[in-house]
Amino acid sequence: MLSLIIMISLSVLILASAILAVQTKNLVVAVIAAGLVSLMASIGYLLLAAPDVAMTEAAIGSGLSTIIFFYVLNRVRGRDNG
Amino acid sequence: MDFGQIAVSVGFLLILIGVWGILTQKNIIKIVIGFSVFDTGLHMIMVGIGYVKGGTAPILDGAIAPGTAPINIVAGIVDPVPQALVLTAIVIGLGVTALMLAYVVRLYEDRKSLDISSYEDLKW
Amino acid sequence: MVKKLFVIIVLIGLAVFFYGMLSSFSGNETLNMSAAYYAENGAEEVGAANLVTAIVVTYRGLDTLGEVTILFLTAAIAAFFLKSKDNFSKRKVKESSELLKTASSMLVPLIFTLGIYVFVNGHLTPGGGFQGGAILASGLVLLLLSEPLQKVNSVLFAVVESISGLFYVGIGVAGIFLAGGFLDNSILPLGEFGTLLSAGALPVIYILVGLKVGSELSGLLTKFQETQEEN
Amino acid sequence: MEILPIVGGIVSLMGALFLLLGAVGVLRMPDSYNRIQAGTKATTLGTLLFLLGIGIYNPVWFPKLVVLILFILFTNPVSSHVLARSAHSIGIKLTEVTVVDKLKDTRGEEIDA
Repeated sequence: MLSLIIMISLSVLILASAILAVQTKNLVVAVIAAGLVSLMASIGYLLLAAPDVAMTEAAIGSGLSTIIFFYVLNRVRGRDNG
Repeated sequence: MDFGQIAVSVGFLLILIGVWGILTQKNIIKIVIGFSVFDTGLHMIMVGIGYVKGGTAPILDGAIAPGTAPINIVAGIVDPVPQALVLTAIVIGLGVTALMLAYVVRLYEDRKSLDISSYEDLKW
Repeated sequence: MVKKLFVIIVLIGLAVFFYGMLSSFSGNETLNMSAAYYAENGAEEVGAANLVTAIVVTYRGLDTLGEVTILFLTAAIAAFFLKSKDNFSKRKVKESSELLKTASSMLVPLIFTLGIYVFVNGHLTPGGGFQGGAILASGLVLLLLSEPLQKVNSVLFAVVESISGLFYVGIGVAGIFLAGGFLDNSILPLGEFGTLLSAGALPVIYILVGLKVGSELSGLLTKFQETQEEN
Repeated sequence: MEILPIVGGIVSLMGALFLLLGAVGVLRMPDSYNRIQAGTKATTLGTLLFLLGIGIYNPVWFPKLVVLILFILFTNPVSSHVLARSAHSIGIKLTEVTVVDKLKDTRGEEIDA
């Protein structure tokens, strides 16, 4: 029962940060929210009994891809943040 | 409601959010972010489909020698095949995201703009 | 506005489609046939405690080969697109603090050790080549962030990547002649179940995959970092 | 009734309490530097106690948990140091009740010299 509550609140958090990632005007906030979606999805994989997938998602989805997004943002920074 | 159903429905909603972002956003980087949200949704659906009620991770203990008590193993673990597929899909997802971002850098070098509506060479 | 209407129609169509799929899905009680086969015979045939590893490396090994090929291709195309034009002037990079430099010189070897541990033990514990490679690449990210002016030797990544790819295919072909088929892991003795030196050639293949993925991701990150410097 | 699980549970609960206090601190502190401080000190101690509690609960895992604790002890302060330093260098304002800003002073001396 406790794990069901954790899973449901995790789902709500995932959906909220996904909407934030897609809709916010600030690109930095959007990239961080996309990383947050991946991070919480990796906790979800752990609850779904998939530790291998959780490790991969935590290292790649929320680590490396966020870094790549930030390199690109730094490259194109300062023009239009719309 | 079990975990599998929750994960599958969250995955479908994430795909809808991602498509919404891809179709409505003007900034190219926001479109790439939409793709990455879409990716995460697909992975959640695949892992959720493989979940079995009350199953543990598909890792056998050293105590269970091969050949003994196979019925026990089958009853106790979740489906390992979708997990193996998602493992490769995540890595490919990073490669594809990096490729899209390389295109973004290249387009920005050309036109100095991130707005998708300023690239209308093929518009008719 | 026609476009907004179109977006709404597409989203509603997708939602109806997904609802239909979701309402017919009602959780699994038991494994399906192929998964049950892998669960019953995986430990015996492959000798790996982690069934996901057994599937990734042996049963679906060809898919993994295609996957690392795709990763190589995307890294190569990204490097091609990021090749900068000739007018570059060095961006001013602020020197990072003493604390960060010391800590990163202490932490990077630890992170590399963790990555190597993860992909050497891939057949026993959660983890494996992909995770270990990603951890190696994130150690490189720490190095790049703490000393942004340092030039990373990208030839090394290319050499490691090519050699490990060559040996990966070589072990796969050796499986055709010495054992049951391409990428069959029983070219080496299976050994005792649950120990480090078991599961035949599976740890060797996963170490090669780990090195290949790690060097590919590192090359990709280095390319993005270099473009950023030449702004 | 064994004593080890109870002790481990109590230590873990104390760790969870520190994590909660850290979260409250992040909500209540006035500016980002104070938030970083609250979010680092309390959560470092909380995580350490939590892992220690798990190690007492199940002594088989203790060596791995020691490695984890060392890793957190290395990484957590360094990451918060870098965060605070870069926040200072992009010019995020301090709260108005601040009395001393040593980083700004040293930077000013560097410019003068």
